[in-house]
Amino acid sequence: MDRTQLLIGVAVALFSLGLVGVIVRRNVLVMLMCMELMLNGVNLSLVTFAQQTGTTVGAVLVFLVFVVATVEIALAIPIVLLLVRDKRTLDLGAYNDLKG
Amino acid sequence: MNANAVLTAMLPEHLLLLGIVVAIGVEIAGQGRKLSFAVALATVAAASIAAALLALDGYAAAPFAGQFSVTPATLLVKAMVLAFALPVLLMSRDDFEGGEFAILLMSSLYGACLMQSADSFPTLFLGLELMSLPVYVLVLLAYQRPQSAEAALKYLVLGGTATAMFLMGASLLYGTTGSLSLGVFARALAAPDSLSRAAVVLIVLAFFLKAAIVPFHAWAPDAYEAASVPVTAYMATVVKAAVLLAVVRLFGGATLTSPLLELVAALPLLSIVWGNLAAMRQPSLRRMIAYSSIAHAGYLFYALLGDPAGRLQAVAFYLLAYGLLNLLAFAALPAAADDRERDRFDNLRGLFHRAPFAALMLGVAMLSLAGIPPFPGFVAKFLIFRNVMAAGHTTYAVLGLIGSYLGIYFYLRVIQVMFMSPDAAVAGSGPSRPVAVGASLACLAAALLLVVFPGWVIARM
Amino acid sequence: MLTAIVLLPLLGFVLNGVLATRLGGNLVGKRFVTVVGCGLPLIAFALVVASLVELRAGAYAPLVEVAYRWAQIGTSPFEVAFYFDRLTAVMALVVTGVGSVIHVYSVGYMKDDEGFGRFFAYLNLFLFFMLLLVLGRSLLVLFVGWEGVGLCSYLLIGFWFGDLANARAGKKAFVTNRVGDAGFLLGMFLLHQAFGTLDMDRINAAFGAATLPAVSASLVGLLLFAGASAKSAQIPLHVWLPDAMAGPTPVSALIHAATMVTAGVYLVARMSGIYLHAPEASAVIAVIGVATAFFAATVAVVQTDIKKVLAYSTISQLGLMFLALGVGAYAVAIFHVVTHAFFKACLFLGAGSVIHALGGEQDVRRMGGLARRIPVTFWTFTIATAAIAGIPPLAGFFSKDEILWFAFASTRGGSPVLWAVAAVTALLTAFYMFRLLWLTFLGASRMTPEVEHHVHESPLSMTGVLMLLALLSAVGGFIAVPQFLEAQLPLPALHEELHRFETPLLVVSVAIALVGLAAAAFLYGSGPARSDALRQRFPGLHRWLASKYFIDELYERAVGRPLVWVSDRVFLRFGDRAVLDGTLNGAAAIGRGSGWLLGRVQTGSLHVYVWLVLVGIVGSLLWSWRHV
Amino acid sequence: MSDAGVLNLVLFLPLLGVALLVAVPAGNGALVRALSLAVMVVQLALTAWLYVRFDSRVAGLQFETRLPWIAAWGVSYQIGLDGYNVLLVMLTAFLGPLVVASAFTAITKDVKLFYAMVFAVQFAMMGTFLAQDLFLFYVFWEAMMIPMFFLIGIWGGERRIYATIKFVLYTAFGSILMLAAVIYLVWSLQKTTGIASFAFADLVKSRLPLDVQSLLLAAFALSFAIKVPIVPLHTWLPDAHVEAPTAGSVILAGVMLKMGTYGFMKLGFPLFPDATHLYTPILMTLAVVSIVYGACLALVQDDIKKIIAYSSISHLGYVMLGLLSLELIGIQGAVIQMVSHGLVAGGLFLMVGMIYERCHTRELRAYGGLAKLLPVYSVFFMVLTLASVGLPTTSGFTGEFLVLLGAFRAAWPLHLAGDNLPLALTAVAVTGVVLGALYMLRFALGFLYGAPAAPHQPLVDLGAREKAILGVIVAAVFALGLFPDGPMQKTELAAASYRQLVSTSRLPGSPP
Repeated sequence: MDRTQLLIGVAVALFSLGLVGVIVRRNVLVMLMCMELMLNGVNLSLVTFAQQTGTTVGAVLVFLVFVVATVEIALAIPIVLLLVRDKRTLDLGAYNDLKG
Repeated sequence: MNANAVLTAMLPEHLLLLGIVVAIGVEIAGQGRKLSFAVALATVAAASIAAALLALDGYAAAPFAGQFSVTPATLLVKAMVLAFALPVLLMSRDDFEGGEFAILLMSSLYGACLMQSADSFPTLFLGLELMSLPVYVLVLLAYQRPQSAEAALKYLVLGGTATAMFLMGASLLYGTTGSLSLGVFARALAAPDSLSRAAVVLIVLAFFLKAAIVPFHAWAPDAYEAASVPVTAYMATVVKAAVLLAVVRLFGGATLTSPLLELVAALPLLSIVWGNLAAMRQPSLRRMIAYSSIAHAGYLFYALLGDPAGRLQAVAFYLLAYGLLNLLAFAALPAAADDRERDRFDNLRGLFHRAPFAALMLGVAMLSLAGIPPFPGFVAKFLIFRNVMAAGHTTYAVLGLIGSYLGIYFYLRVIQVMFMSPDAAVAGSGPSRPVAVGASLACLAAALLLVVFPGWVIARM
Repeated sequence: MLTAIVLLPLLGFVLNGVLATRLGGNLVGKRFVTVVGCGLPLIAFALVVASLVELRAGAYAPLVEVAYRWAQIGTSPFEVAFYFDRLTAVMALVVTGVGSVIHVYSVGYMKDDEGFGRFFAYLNLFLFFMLLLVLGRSLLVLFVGWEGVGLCSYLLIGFWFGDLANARAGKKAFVTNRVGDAGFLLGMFLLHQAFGTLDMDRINAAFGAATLPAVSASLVGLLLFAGASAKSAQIPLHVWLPDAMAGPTPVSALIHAATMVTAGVYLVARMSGIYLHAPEASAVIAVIGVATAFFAATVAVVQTDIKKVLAYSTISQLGLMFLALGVGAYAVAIFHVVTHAFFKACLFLGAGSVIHALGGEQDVRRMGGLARRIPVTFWTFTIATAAIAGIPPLAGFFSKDEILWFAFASTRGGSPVLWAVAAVTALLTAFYMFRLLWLTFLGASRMTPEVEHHVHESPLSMTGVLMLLALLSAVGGFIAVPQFLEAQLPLPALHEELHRFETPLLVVSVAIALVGLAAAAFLYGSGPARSDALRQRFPGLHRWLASKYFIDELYERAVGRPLVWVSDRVFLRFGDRAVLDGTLNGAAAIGRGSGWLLGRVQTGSLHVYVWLVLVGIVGSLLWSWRHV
Repeated sequence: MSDAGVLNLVLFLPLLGVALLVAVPAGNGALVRALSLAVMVVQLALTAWLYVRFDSRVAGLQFETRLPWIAAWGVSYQIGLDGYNVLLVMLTAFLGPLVVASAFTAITKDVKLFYAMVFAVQFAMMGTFLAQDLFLFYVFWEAMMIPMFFLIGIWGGERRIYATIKFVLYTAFGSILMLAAVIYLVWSLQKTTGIASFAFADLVKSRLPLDVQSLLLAAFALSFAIKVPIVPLHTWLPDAHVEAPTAGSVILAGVMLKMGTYGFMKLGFPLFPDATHLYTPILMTLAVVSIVYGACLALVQDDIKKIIAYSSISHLGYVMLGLLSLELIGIQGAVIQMVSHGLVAGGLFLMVGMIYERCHTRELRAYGGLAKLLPVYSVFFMVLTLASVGLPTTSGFTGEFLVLLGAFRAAWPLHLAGDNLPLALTAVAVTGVVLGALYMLRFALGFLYGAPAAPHQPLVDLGAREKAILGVIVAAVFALGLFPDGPMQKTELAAASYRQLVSTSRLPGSPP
């Protein structure tokens, strides 16, 4: 099992971990971190492939991903603040006024 | 690449950018919403017209080879998407104080336009995010309601997941082909190896999520309900249109084959049924429209089953009919003191006697969304299922039609509420909204055009 | 001219129907109604006579007159054409003649009725349809008249619809006739299928042709007879006629004695071309005829309602006519139609006069001793009774005797058995008619005082008619109808070896009449004692007869109730509501239920949403790797 | 103006009427009513003019208009008169003014919307009959549903919501499968022959294997059978009729039910002849079952509207029987029976509406002796009842007689050839004549006769307007009963072509 496959394995693992984390964790902030984790998995795979195929475009995409990830968090935090102000908790389970 | 091409090819985008800058300036100058609203309106109109003119001019160019290119078709599509934004702006006039709505809307539109011209995954990704991120905020903008934050969060988390899936798929494709141009996707469709299969699936599912296909639909009802009416209209029309058109561009000339074929047939079919059934018991128009939009997303993805030649035409025409009538419905929705109560069916009871015009408009919209002739929704549905059947997928077509039958009831229920139920005790309807009414009339006029000259419109797509 | 004959009564109907009823706001008075209502039928009668003269002038070549083309479909035309030959002439004369005089009678009988105009409108309408029936060239036209007279009978039976029973009787008559008509229709279809035409002369000719048509004559004959038996109240479709007596008495005389009920006889005689080649059908007709005759006669013996007695006697006489038809003596049947029209009309109108005199009383047990009070009615009634009983030389004697003779000796299915039953029937006829005479007019009065006080002879317009009809009943037998019709409806050949019985049988039938008379005289001549004794002697038999063999009850139990039960319980409650609507509502419920279920999935918890996403991803990936 | 132009005008006049109504200031009911009546009368006049000009010796379309609509698929706006639709168009136009006039006093709520909806449904029905292009036909066919949904749902009785939803969902289910069939049919036509067209004239050129024909016919037949309706697809009808306002019932019974049989005659059977032969035994059985079943159910109803509703099921069974007989007489009879039922059932519903306006109940038990209370009303009622019973000289007789005669003429040779089913079915159908008399006279008995009884006495007898409405209908009933030749000449060629189309096989490889 060579390095590439290993790295890809790690990347996929990170991605899956993030996804599962989003599901299992009840704390909003942790959940947001898990989202970032998914993106990081993506980044890892991108750089790996870039390095393997010897092209740069993948690496370029990585930077875009950084930006987007940052923006997402930048958006997420105020939203969470609003929610916490309203619900007085970080527990996701409490945020279910909308249903049906 | 020459500057001239960059200027003309990206003219709509440039105009939007200009508008954004001006609007921000106006905000800084504290000139209040009136002006920024006017700016946004002018900008979007200008951009739309520009795109349309270029399209009719038959303009085609690729200023950034392999990243961004325009053809008459894409320009026309942009014109349509931008045009959808106009009624949204018009109806927003009475709902938002600040100019931030206009700015966010325009930046989101920028993303939507970018997607239509993307030739590579990075560009597509940029467009996708540029479009989505402002929408999260737009949802949040209905801040007179605590729920909007919750909805924004749900939308954001799931949207983020979609982004991650999309990127993962892209990176896997990149790994297998060493390229990030859109063309590789179409080629990967036929590839037998598990890695490219996974890549393709992840990308498709990401778009499923953005378009709210079961089981990736769960964000839609909450987001649609908690957002304020114009934003809901925006999500239901512009966002959906941009995503679907991007998908068509992504699939390009590739014909679907098993196992992806079943995937693209089964999940949309599921969401047709699911959406239509779940919509039956919804208490408010926005939430019902959310489920109906889930079902409509199903019809739209069905178009991918058809042969590549007709896809864009089918999807574009369907979106035109669907978008126009959705906007018509939202624009006609009478105002009320409380945004939350505004579209609850309890308050719409006997609407015909309070606001006959609004009731009739909503009625037309509902019948068209139900796909009942002579309204445009019917021709659109006919076009899609005709293509599906022509591609030989008779069974899927029949199943889809039966699924669409399930949808008739809840649209009629709205009419029943407005026309046939005892009047609701509503404390004086809100202020009259000439602008929104104008918007709805414009949509109606366009819809009538579709009814009388469907052939003419189809021929131009 | 034929068209005019038919249209005149229609004109009368329209005039009276519009001007003299609430429809037109009662514009005109009784005088106008009388003039129009009686005048037009009389003109029609005159025209019939004129046509007869014309017919004779033309050496009895049938007159044909095409009114218009009803329809032309492909190669098969449907024309409304009129046809006038000897048979038509006889029938038309009876219809317009007897019809007219009954119109005249009605003027007096109905003069105090609020529905005076309506009544004459209906009567004229009836004449119109009856003439259509008689003059029609094609079975289609005949059928139009056929159903039309049924309608008029329906309307006139229920004329006094204030009492629901009358309306019910009308409905019963109409529906029963419809049953027969169903058979009639099938017969017509079969004929049209075989010959492509419904013109009766053509059909008869086709059957007369050297090569017999493919269609089975017996089948057609039986199907047509189904219609005839309903119209002429033969077993098993006789049930409507007794109830039909609910109508005004002139109606009973005109429709339910003289004309409409004989339409069946006319039909069979008219289609004799078919029956000549349908021995089986003829046999059936003969048997049903004689059976009906006997059955009705037995029932008539114990009836106490003066009109019911006459009704059953009518059924019985019609039975005899069908017996004649069955044995191929068509001309004789028609002969009996004519004489029967005379004396039965006279009897009914006489009964009407009695009822009129007694202010509506119809039960013979509350009559008696009327002879001196209303002599004209009495004498005319007596003559008619004698006529029907077959006392020579009155009308009934000739026609009935000929029927008996042919039933005995005809080579077309005549047999001593038929004769015997018919003879017994004749005996019963004589008996119950004289019984009726005694109970009504002779013996001591059993009337309540106030009724007795009001008894009065009817006006001249009624008694005049009675006398005219009595005269006809007396001498009608000398009208040589069979000889007149011979050329068209030849009498059947006779068994040579039976010729010697002709005179003995003649004597026997005279004797029968006298025996009947004697028996009636013996039982009812001196008070009710003997008859009551007889009734106590055979209570079961009496009950059996009095309740008409329980046939109405049988039909009610066997057909009426089951039909309603099945329609209500099986079709409506089970089929429509339970199964069909049940399925629909069930499906709707499932739809709503699943909608609710899907709503439950949307718990509002982000975890669940992401779960869905995960499931979607994993599932899709697995699916996509299926063929790898 | 050319005749074709007049025909277009006839079709679009109702829309014009809607436009006019919108212009009328709200609350001016009188003007709305007058205007609506005027428009309908004009439409009738124009239709009558075309009816007279219609040349019965010309086979095929007359006064045709054909414009490309969705050129890409070969969809065109094509309308015209032919033997198939001429009588039904005439019937539709004829009932229009009567429907409008009948609602003058009955409808007081949302008057403008009401007449707009009546116009809309009139437009859709006209279009359905006139359309000569399958796409156009389907558009009108479906569109018809919507105004009816409003008519029942807004101005209906207590259970109107249930009834109207049931009506729409029921009919829509049929249509959705029909839509699938339409798409498939046209596509396969294009694939096999290269003709991209929805025109009826082109569709009959299609060559389809038997199994495909069967499926397509099944889809079409379901949709049509629901509209007819044929047992067991009829349960929407009683509810719809009972809950609908008078005008709605009249439109429904008068014209809309004919859509189904017309569809069978114009499309269903001619498009798929081989499948038709395959299905004939089943369809014929169902038709006869409808005759008897409807009659039996009419026999036990207490709601006077339901009696007429179920009688409609019975009467339309005759139409199906006639169409399936493939015997010229039977087909002609079926056409006449369609028109006749339109007149008679329409008239009866109008009369029920009139009595309902006076007494506000439809319970048969509540009435009695109306012949005393409302003599004029009773006369009209009796005439229509007898027409429904099929008494000679009325239109009902013409229809039933010819249908049964045709069915028998078709069945007898088969019987001789050993196939007894058609003959047996015809015989059973003939018993419908008896049942018809039974239930209608039971109705009349309880309604007109007996001791006078009615809620809301004293009753006023018919006024001039009502007399005029009924007088016209009765006149038409007798005209069709006594002089059916004229109308039948106009349909003769169509009937012949229908028979010819259905009796020629159209499997792949069969000669064009």
